[in-house]
Amino acid sequence: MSASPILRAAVIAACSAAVSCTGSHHMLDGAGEHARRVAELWWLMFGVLAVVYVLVCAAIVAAVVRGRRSPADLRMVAASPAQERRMIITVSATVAATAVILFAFLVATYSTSDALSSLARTPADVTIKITGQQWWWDVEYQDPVPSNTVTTANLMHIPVGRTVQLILVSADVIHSFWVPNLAGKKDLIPGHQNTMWLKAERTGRFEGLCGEFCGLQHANMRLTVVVQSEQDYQAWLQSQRLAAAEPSGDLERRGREVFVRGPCVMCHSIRGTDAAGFVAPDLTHVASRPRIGSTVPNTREHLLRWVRDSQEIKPGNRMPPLALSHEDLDAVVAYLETLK
Amino acid sequence: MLCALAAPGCKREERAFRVEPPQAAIAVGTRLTSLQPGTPLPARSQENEYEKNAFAMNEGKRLFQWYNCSGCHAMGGGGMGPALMDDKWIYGSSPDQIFSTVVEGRPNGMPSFGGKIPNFQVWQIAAYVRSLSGNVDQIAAPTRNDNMHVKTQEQSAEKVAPADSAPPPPQ
Amino acid sequence: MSTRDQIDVSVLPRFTFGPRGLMWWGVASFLAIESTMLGICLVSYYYLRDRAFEWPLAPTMLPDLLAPTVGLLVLLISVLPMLYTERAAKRLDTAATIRGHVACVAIGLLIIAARVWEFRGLHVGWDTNVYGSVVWIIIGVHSYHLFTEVMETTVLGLLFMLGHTHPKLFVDATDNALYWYFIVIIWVPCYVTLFLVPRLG
Amino acid sequence: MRPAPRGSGPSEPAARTAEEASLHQELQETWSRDPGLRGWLASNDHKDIGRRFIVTALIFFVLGGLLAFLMRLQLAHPNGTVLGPDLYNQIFTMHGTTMMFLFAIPVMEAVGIYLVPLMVGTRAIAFPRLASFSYWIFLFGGVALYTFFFLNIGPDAGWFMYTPLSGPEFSPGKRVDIWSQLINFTEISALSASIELIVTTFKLRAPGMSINRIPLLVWAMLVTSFMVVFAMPSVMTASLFLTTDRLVGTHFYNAAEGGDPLLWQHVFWFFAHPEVYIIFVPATGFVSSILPAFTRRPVFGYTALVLSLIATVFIGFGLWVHHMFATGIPQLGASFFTAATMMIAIPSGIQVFCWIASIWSGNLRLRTPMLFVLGFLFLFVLGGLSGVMQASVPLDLQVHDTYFVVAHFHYVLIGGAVFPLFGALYFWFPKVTGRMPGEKMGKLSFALMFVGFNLTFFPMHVLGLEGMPRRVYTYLPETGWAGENLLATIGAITLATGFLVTLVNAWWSIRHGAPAGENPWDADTLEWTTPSPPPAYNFLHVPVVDSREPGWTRTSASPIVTGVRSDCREVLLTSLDAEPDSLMELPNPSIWPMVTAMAAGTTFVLACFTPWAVPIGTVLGGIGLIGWAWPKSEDDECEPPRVEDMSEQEKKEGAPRVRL
Repeated sequence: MSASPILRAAVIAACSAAVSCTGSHHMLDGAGEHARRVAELWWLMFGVLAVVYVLVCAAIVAAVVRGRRSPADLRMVAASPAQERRMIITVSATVAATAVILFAFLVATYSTSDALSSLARTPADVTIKITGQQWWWDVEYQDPVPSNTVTTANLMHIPVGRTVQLILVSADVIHSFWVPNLAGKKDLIPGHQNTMWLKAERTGRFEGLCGEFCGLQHANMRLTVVVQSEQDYQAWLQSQRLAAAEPSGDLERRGREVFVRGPCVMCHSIRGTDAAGFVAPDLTHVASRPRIGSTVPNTREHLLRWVRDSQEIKPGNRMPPLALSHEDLDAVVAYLETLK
Repeated sequence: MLCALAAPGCKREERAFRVEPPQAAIAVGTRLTSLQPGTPLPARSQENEYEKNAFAMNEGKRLFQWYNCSGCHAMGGGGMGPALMDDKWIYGSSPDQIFSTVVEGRPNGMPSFGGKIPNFQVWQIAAYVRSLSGNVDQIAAPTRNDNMHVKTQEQSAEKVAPADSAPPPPQ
Repeated sequence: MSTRDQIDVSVLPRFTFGPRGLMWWGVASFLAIESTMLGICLVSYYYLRDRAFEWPLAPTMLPDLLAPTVGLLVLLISVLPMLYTERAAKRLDTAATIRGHVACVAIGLLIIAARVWEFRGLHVGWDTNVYGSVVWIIIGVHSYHLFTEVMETTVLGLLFMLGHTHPKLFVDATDNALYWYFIVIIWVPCYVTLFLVPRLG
Repeated sequence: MRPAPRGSGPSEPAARTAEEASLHQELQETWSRDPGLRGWLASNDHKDIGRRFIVTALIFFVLGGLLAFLMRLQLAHPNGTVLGPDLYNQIFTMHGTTMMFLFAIPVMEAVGIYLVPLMVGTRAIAFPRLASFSYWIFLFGGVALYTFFFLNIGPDAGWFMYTPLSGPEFSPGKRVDIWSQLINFTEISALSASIELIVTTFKLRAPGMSINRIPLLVWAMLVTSFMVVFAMPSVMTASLFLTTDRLVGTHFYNAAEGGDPLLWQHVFWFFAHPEVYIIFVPATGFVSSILPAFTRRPVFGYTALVLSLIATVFIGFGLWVHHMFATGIPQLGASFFTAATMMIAIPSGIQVFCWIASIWSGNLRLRTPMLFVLGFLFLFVLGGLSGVMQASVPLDLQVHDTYFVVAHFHYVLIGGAVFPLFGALYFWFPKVTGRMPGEKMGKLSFALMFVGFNLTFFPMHVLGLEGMPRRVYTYLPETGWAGENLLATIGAITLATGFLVTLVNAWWSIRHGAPAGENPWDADTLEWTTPSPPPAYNFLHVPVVDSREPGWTRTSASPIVTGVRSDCREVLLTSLDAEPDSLMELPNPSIWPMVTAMAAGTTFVLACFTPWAVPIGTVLGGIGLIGWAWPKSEDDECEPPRVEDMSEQEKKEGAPRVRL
């Protein structure tokens, strides 16, 4: 195990260097209680099994070297009874050692599972309902006051150090909620309601992914998790509770008109307007989200491409290509950009 | 036997995500014929290629609910709006007539979806609507959904020959 | 003539009944497969029942009890002519074997008739809800076996009547009896599951 | 190497008495298949069938490999544009389906069909017509699946076909229907093969081959066959439910009507986890057969190895839920399955340690088959250890459905099964073809495969830890996954080259390899005591086995069985402890199994399109089966006489040819 801290540092350094520009998604770089404990279990098992593997390989090599005493000699070899007995003892001992190691792993596993399930017994500070859809995440912050309920898509802000309860349901097929830095997977299954608990231990931006194959765009079903201080989190929540702001410029106003009178309204909703479609992401604060269609970064250029023909970016997704006129397109994009 | 299946097979399963601009254009109403300039579909007004394509009809079925057609027509059995699985077609049963009905709207409650839905999706919905009365390629028609069982699946729908009836006088 | 040790096997029998022969093992393996399949159907039934709030699922009514009970009794009684047939075949008694087959086919047709009656008393379609689906599939799989077995017994009986009286066919007749017993025995848990368990509440 | 003349028949043993020569002539006439195409189609010789089976499965292996190669091309770079999501999903589904159902299981069964009758010392496989049927239905199923794939009707919901994604609402069209029907083809094939192997092992062993003398490969095949018998019905049931859900509107997996998508996962994995052992256990049999020849000693720990195999079966059926830890099953259940999963490492460990001990105490010769065995040890142990990690629920929740798992199961399936299989192909190549495989090309192939394999799959462990999920058709540049993916693609090219070298080697060696003789490796099992390739009748004299290593101990003076007719297809049946028990005539070659397979195939395909397929299929299948089982009309002296012509004593004794 002495090599493992160095190895561990090297692995994490290499990986975080590669992903530092966006959110991280390395499961050993634990930023939540769950992931951290699992990483500890991982390093324990990895250390022991690495030693075991080296020993077994050494035994194979030693056997080959010893076995090649006289390769040209085709005679049968017969081990002496004493030698056979020694081999029986050796093999039995190694099998026993295997059993002991496995038993130790079992104990380690149970104790980790136990520690993790204790999180579920603490009262939740935040409850979020996550609905998996082909191929995006609907994230709903539940609140006793219905008007305080916040709905967002492919984005989840959580406060650091607090217990977050996730209620996981699916609107169509099986998905699996997975933010590697925070915790292991939990499936979203039609007809079942699953619950999981998170406790983030440091702030940062982390990438979530769909862990269960769910059709054409399984690869691009992402979720960004932003872990913030309690204060920042509350500020964010407050801002999300607001309805969409009244657009200021003419272009933006025209954009809203196109949105509300045109095809967008069939599926999307923007609180504070007449748009109340319920089958696609809520766009009330779309400009504050990191990605468009959980695929490309949220820039004006990408937004333009997405609205014009999202199939080019995420083929098979449910948003039809919209042959809007250039003017309408510019206006809609300008309007969406105001929805901070 | 495999050869016999081959020819329609390819088309029946095709999944087209990118559609050409005329089809992607938002459908606009007040047109008495669906023969739109530059539109490859339908070649003849009586034909809708999507009636042979399983994926497109399944999309039509999804959109039928997403766009809340089921709000009035229920699952095809009718409610506030007329039933879609019987032989009565007030405004015509051909694909282009259904297309116009969706896009232009009709008196007595059918709203116009012109300006809201792209052409190709209207054709997908039209294909699905005709599957309710068994008037499409049955092998490609949708089967049951993962929801409450309220009617026979489209693939097993009895074919009902359309008996077009005249539109009722405006009230 | 070579000098090596030899075991002369020409004194051994050229046909044997039961597990001494090949066919018995083939049929037994096949029955193991089919039992597993029906077993998994039954386990699925209990799994689905366990998940449901009420069973049968609303608005389904309980299945009729009379028809399946009569069916079960006829099925159980059918073991007797099959035992008779099996014994006759083991004695290589052609006439009795033919009589046995005729009786078995007759009672088999009776069972099929009872089965049709049972389907009418289920009060549920396979596409009504999952209760209907799993009930239909269990009865369906069993009925398919039943139908196949009656057909097989018919063909065997016809072969005997056509004068195929080789010992091999008598061995086949006893292995066919094994299949028949399987169909009877496996129906008992199916019957209990489908018709009695829902009545337990 | 001296090129031998082409087309030479079975190599003749050096010394053969006149008596033996005439016996050979007579047996050859009795057991050979009829000439011509019809004879070829009708053949029920287990060696013909096994050979066809192996070649067909290898062709599917190449096809599945090409599909994998396309996927590696797509994933070599972020935002790859080689394949779109629709095609990628079809391809990865076809890859998994091909490798599992059209390659791995069939090829293992096929080797069993070829070798088991030879290894137990009998003239033919039990139920030879069923063997023929199992090949044809496998062939039709595989060909039909690929035909539909090329018609853009390839299944696209993953080889695991999770509902409701594979259900009627989310998989429109016939793609999934075709999959679930064609899966049934290969299952029927595997089930038939299992029945043949079980009955052959139980009833057709040569006298003296008692339980403790059964070769380890035969044990492995027996154990595998039992797993098939109890696992395959499970997936047949699951796919029957799926088919009726999709075609006639049942609700097994529809949560809104009381069904449950998890029912699929339980029933599917109850099959699909044992399936891994169905693939792996025969491979252990190959290893245990190859080792004695190249270590010059019997395998160490025969009893321990047999008991490990049996333990694997029992534990193997208690693991399926470890594929479902993320579905939210109760913790107590998860703990049980964790313990069971860890426990299965013990029998595997025992086997590995016994093999290492054999090498240690033996006199090693590093020929190509042995190299594959050594490669297997290195790779399988690594795959097994990463498997132990996944038994741990918290850890599994992280690595589940990531590339870590992809790496793990390729280590245990390619490392643990394909390497031994290639070892076996080299090992038995001289027995099957009568010629030696090229040693240099064999070693080159091994080196390329070993290096390429590790290059391809080792980086996937890291990709998994970095959070790359399985079954994604693309990934973004900012994920940082590009390096390992490119490395994996380069490795895949190397690995493919390694496979190719073996194919070229086989092609060349069949034509130009040195003649092999009976026992070129000086191996220890019975099949090496008959000429290469074995004659249609397998053994001139049915042997009497007097040790566990008949290949080493039998001489021309060893005991034999006489009195089995040479002018009839007669085989000797033995009791469970291998005492001679009775004689039986096996059926002639027949075209009917193929006809029945065609009828069944047509039915399955047709059933996707119309429910009328069920009655039509019943009638067609019934005709096929009646033709298959129709008794010979003319009286035949091979059979016991009609009952009317038998005396009472004959009836009692089973009409022996010679009365005591």
